[in-house]
Amino acid sequence: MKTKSRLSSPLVGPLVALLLVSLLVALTTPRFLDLGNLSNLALQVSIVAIVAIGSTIVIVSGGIDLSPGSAIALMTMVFALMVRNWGVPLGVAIVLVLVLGIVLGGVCGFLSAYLRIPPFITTLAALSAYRGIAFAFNNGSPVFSVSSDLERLFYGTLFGIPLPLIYVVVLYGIAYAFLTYTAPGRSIYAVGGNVNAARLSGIHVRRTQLLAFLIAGLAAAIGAVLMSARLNSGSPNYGVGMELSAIAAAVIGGASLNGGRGHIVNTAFGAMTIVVVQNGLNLNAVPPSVQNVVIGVIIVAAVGVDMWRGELGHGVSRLVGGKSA
Amino acid sequence: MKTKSRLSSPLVGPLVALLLVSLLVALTTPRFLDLGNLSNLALQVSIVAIVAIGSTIVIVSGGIDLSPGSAIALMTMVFALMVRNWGVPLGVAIVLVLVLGIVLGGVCGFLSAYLRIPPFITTLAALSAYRGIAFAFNNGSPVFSVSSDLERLFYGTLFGIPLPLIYVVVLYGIAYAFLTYTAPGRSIYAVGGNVNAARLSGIHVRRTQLLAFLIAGLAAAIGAVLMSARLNSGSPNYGVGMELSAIAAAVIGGASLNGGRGHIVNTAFGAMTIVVVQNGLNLNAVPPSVQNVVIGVIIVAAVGVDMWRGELGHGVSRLVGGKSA
Amino acid sequence: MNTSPPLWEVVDVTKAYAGVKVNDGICLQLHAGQIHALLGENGSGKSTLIKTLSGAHQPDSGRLLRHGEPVVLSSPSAAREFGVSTVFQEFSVVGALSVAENIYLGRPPTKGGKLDWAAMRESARRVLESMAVELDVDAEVASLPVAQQQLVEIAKALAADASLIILDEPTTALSVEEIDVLHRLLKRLKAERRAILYISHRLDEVVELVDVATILKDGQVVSSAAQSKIDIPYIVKCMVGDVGEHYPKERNARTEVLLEARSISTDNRVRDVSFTLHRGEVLGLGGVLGSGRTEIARAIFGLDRLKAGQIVLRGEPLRLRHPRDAIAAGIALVPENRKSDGLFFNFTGFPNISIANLRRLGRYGTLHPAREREQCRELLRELELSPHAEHRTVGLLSGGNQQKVVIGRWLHADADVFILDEPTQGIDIGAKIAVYRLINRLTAAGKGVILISSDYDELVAMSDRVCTIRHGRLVAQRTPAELREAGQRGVWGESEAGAAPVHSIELSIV
Amino acid sequence: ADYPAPQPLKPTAQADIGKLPSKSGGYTIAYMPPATEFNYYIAIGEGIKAKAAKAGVNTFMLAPQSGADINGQMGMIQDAITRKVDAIILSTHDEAAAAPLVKQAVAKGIAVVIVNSDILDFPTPVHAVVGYSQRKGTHLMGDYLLAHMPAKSVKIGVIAGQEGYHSTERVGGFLDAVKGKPGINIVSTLSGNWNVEGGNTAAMDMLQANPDIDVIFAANDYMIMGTSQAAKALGRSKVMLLGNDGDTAGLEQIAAGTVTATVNTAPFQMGETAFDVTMDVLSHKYKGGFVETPAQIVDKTNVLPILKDPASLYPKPSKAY
Ligand SMILES: Nc1ncnc2c1ncn2[C@@H]1O[C@H](COP(=O)(O)OP(=O)(O)OP(=O)(O)O)[C@@H](O)[C@H]1O
Ligand SMILES: Nc1ncnc2c1ncn2[C@@H]1O[C@H](COP(=O)(O)OP(=O)(O)OP(=O)(O)O)[C@@H](O)[C@H]1O
Ligand SMILES: [Mg+2]
Ligand SMILES: [Mg+2]
Repeated sequence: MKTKSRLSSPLVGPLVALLLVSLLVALTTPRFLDLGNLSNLALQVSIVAIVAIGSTIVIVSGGIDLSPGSAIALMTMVFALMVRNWGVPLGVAIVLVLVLGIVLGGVCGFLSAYLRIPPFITTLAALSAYRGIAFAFNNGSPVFSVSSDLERLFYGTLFGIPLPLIYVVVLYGIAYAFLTYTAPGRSIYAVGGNVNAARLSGIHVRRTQLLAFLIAGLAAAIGAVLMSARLNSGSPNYGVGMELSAIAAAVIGGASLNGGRGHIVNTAFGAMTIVVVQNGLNLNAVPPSVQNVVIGVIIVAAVGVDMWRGELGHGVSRLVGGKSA
Repeated sequence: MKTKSRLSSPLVGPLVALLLVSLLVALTTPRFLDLGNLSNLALQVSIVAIVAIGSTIVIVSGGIDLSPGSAIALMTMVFALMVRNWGVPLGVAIVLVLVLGIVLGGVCGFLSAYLRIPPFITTLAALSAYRGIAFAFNNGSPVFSVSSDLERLFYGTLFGIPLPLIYVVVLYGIAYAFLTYTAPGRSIYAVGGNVNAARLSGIHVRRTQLLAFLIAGLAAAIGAVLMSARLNSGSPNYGVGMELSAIAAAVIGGASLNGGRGHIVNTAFGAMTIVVVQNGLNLNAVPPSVQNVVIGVIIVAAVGVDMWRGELGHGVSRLVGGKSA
Repeated sequence: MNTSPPLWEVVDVTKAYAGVKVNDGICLQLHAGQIHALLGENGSGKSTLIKTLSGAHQPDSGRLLRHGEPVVLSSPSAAREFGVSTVFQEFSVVGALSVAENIYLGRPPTKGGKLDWAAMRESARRVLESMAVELDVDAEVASLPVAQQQLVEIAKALAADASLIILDEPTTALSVEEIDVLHRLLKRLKAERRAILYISHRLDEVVELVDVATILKDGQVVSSAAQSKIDIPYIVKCMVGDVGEHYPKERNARTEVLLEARSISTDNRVRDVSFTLHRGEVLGLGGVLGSGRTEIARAIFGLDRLKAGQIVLRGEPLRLRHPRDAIAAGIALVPENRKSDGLFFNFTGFPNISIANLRRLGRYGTLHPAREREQCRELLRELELSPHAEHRTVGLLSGGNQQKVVIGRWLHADADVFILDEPTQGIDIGAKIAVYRLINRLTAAGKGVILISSDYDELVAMSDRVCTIRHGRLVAQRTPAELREAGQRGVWGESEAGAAPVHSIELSIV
Repeated sequence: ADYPAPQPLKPTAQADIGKLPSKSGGYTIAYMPPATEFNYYIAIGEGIKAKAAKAGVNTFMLAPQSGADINGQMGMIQDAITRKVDAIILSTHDEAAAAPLVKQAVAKGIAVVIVNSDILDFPTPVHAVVGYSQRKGTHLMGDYLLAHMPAKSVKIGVIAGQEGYHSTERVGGFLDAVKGKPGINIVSTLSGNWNVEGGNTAAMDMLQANPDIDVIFAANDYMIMGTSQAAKALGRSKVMLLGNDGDTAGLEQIAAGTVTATVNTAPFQMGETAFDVTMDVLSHKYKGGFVETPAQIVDKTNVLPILKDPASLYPKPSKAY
């Protein structure tokens, strides 16, 4: 029955949460449902939603990633400098940033998987170090007005659909296919579920753990490119707190911090829930202080509901798994 | 041999790390060993070291606490307002803050222990919410020049020994006694080591988990009082990132994020290691960007060394026992 | 029979999980000075009843009487107050703590409000002595092999000095020697007029130990203490109906050598071990706890690197750097610790089966769910696996079905050499026989089986040859016949010295 | 010295310059802003560096990365005192917090000059204060709006920083000027957390909620730049965008016409002035007091001359003007 709630119809919970929140906001502000505001929402959710793909995959693999926020800051800086100051063509620069992202993720992955330093630690260190490096460029000053072509990457539309929305749909499609229809994807669930059993089943445990971080790095890189495009600039201050929003999205989406459980599509719903709440609060000009409180409550509530739904099904495996957070 | 490394002489690793780092700094800056600088160090380490007592106990109990930074901000605000604007006598105000701390910790503890929402989530929410509440006071402006008596709490000395140093020693003494010589203290290790086993052994699991958070709240409150005293003010901006430094201190001190393992005294060494590094970098006027990188590297290195020391003992048993982190 | 009023009485207790009644109106009486067996297939509700009796959870309905007085066991500590102590099937030890602390977990001795470490370690030592167990009370439990952890779990229950002692499968990981010691201990406790409730799937040990037996089926009592005859055929009949031969051994050994170990040694206790495994043969490994059988399995499966010697498969020398290499060569390991090393509790049955051979599910690392379903359904039929395996996470399957899933994994991976480490540990007689038939199917298909078992009868009955392992050395190889002559007691121990020289059997087989 | 005559500080706030050790040359000066995350403080630092280089004085910057890390800054001040520098040019978000350490420094014979501040009553005596008035600056911006009203009646959105002194002062100054004046309607106030990202998000939502907004005032240039991105994205290029600081990038956007105007508080020059004052303090030439540095409204009409003089700008403009 856990299976039911996890695999066959696992999408219900978080989707319901999202709809409830949206309904609430729609009632308080008619403007919420304006086409304008909806595409505005799409723009706002896109970056965190994409970063959250990585966070989810790392969480499912049994790890945690605190680094994407800082990694994004670093990458927007490098990206902006490449394009504006070092005369690297936009296309090439994008490719290089994606590579950089994979490298940054790889560092955490290597330390966690091969040197067996807990991911919480390696990525905590990266959280500090990557932002430090970001500040070392252009001695800490943001790089503005990078290139107008760049902006189009974010603000452009296709058949009237905002590009970021398209990116999100495509990337989630790919992530879903990867996790569901490929061996490495399955391995990520296996390693997150039971490292020992995975090793004894011949799975490349370390390689799989590393892979999860490489993907997270790539996702962060895409997020960085979009961030630069959105603000047409790079800055060592970008992405502060992004890691926590991304993790929150995954967890609101029902991913288990014990690893092995989580449905990527729900992460998208989780991200939307967060953004809808923020948007609703902004539309009503609620002061940021109150916003923080509300966000906090929402996170707990969403997870609480999911836990509660889970209880029945989880009982056993909790017991045998012997792991309970 | 694992037993040895864990029970008989667990203090070696982190202490060695601390001494190595100190030696390094001493070589680069003769001034490091000035009496002035040493008491300066004592002042600097005191707050994070005290907060880290709470973080360690929560980690040992199998949880994690991301809230102390924000909780401290909130408490310094309330504290400063009580003393300066609401005319509450200093002594009373201190007691009230300690109570507030216990309440703030209790909220996270209750949600985690009794509603079974993962501590990572509840305290992540608190991280957001508590700071929000802090900003709601005095419409977000810091409260300055609270009281000159207050300052003395931090800058005063006893027989020439800086007071904060005395607080640290006393509090760690209490924490050590609690964890080693009381039933609740041992229960915290048991619950962190294996929830189900603890439950079946008649330990009040949820009460114990709650207790850990209450203690963490109290520790944060003491930290808040000292912070207010040090800065003779309260501000919603205080304590940003404190939770991570405190966790880092615990982990550098060898506490296992899987719970059940960790020696409180080592947490003090962990905290000192961090502060000594920062101090050394400041004395050499190393730019902040580089500092962040160095901090990151230190964290990984310290944990890496500890891991590596463990391996010898763990490796085999882990797989035979079929248990691996 | 015992006429004095019962110490404890379970009256009409019912407990349901997610609507499924796993205890349904259960009644039984526990008398002081009596060893009471609670028997039943996997999933028949034994542990659930135990948890009720130990205050681990509350029954949905029904009552517990102590000396005829109704009592409520609101928590494990409450149960302890009433003099109940339990050896849990899922151990209740904390790996991160020392042996001594585990034995007094939840009720450490104190002096003036202060924990008395010295006293704790001293009394812990005494308890272990009484069990004739040699263990460093300061050792971290996580660093001990499963069997010793189980001994700690038992010591923990005995230390409580309770009037009712419940043991839920206390011997799964133990071998003859430890079991004997345990039984002698239990008989002494019985003489001290304590009540003992004993659960085990090892019927041979049960019949020799217990006075009365209550047998469950699907959560209901099918044979009360009064009715139950204490003999294996009766018990089996009640549990699973007619099963015929308990050890349906087929001899399929061929002459062709499949696997050969040539004086292999590892850093993990294996010393200069040599043997050959023929196609269709079951090679049993016998020995006391920690004799190094599991370690030999680890070496052959590539988990421990070889320090010396060579492993030869189908005439080809193997280089094993990682389990992967062994799997690729067609070697399979069914680990002794199913829960921590075998199963993925986040998966349903099918992904658990296919995980070791994802290549079969599609080319270029892709997976075709349809293909997976079809392949696994076929295995499901072949293994007589519960149909629930398709949709339920394996945590909800019975022990027997869980074991079948793990074995099925290696059938799916089409392995040639099967290392079965304690394959029937904790599974019911019906499931055991199913596993034996599976072994026969394997050997009939010309596969080789290395069987590690602490169940002496099983080992002797199902093996074609039995190697005696002692301190990581292979000290003797004999046929089951020869072993039976040697008799059971201390058969693996130092006692009986000169065993038949290794080569003689080689000839006898060929 | 080429800076305006100092106004006296409150007696309680003026440290005795005569008490400083007299030492000729070989000075080490620590510049200690509250954070490196704000370009503004880097610019001040560059001003100091430029002059120091000419004067052959050794300076270094010590600051936490985040403006929120008050505790970190205090630790650094402590370390600077330990290091026995000759002078500290200090800017802090939290005077009271710094007070005890400033007292220590002064007692140890270290010259303390407060920069980017206009408070005449620092909680403990200091040797000099250099800066401009937050309120006055944005008040000018209010007046500018009244003088350049795009319509008879305008709807105004305000993007504040995170609650706190700077936000209150700057927004306050702007509101003082415009509140109650004819045709002024403040329709929305949101926080942009001082950075481009936050300004962008806030502006997006603000423009969604109030499609008819004519003017947006942001409490710093980063947030107004984020706003200009949002306005552009939503095709609202006619919205009048008002910032504060005089950040180079902000000035360039004014030149490009994507931002209307800002309060140029010339951080680079402020740094130069702070250095001159500090040197005069060290050489006992300074009589004490507060030196007010200029704050001036810059829009399309007067931005070019500033951009044409990159020597006194930090960071340098992205292209030559
Ligand atoms: N927790 C652990 N305890 C002891 N040894 C371990 C542990 N984890 C890994 N190892 C050892 O490290 C080696 C690699 O194990 P693992 O299967 O995790 O790596 P892998 O994923 O196969 O490596 P790769 O992916 O690079 O091929 C094995 O020899 C294994 O014994
Ligand atoms: N916490 C739980 N939630 C849901 N179902 C459970 C739970 N615990 C046990 N069950 C189910 O209840 C039934 C009885 O389980 P129980 O452990 O009592 O059987 P058992 O007789 O002890 O079996 P075994 O001999 O394998 O130990 C099984 O079908 C099991 O799957
Ligand atoms: Mg059971
Ligand atoms: Mg074994």
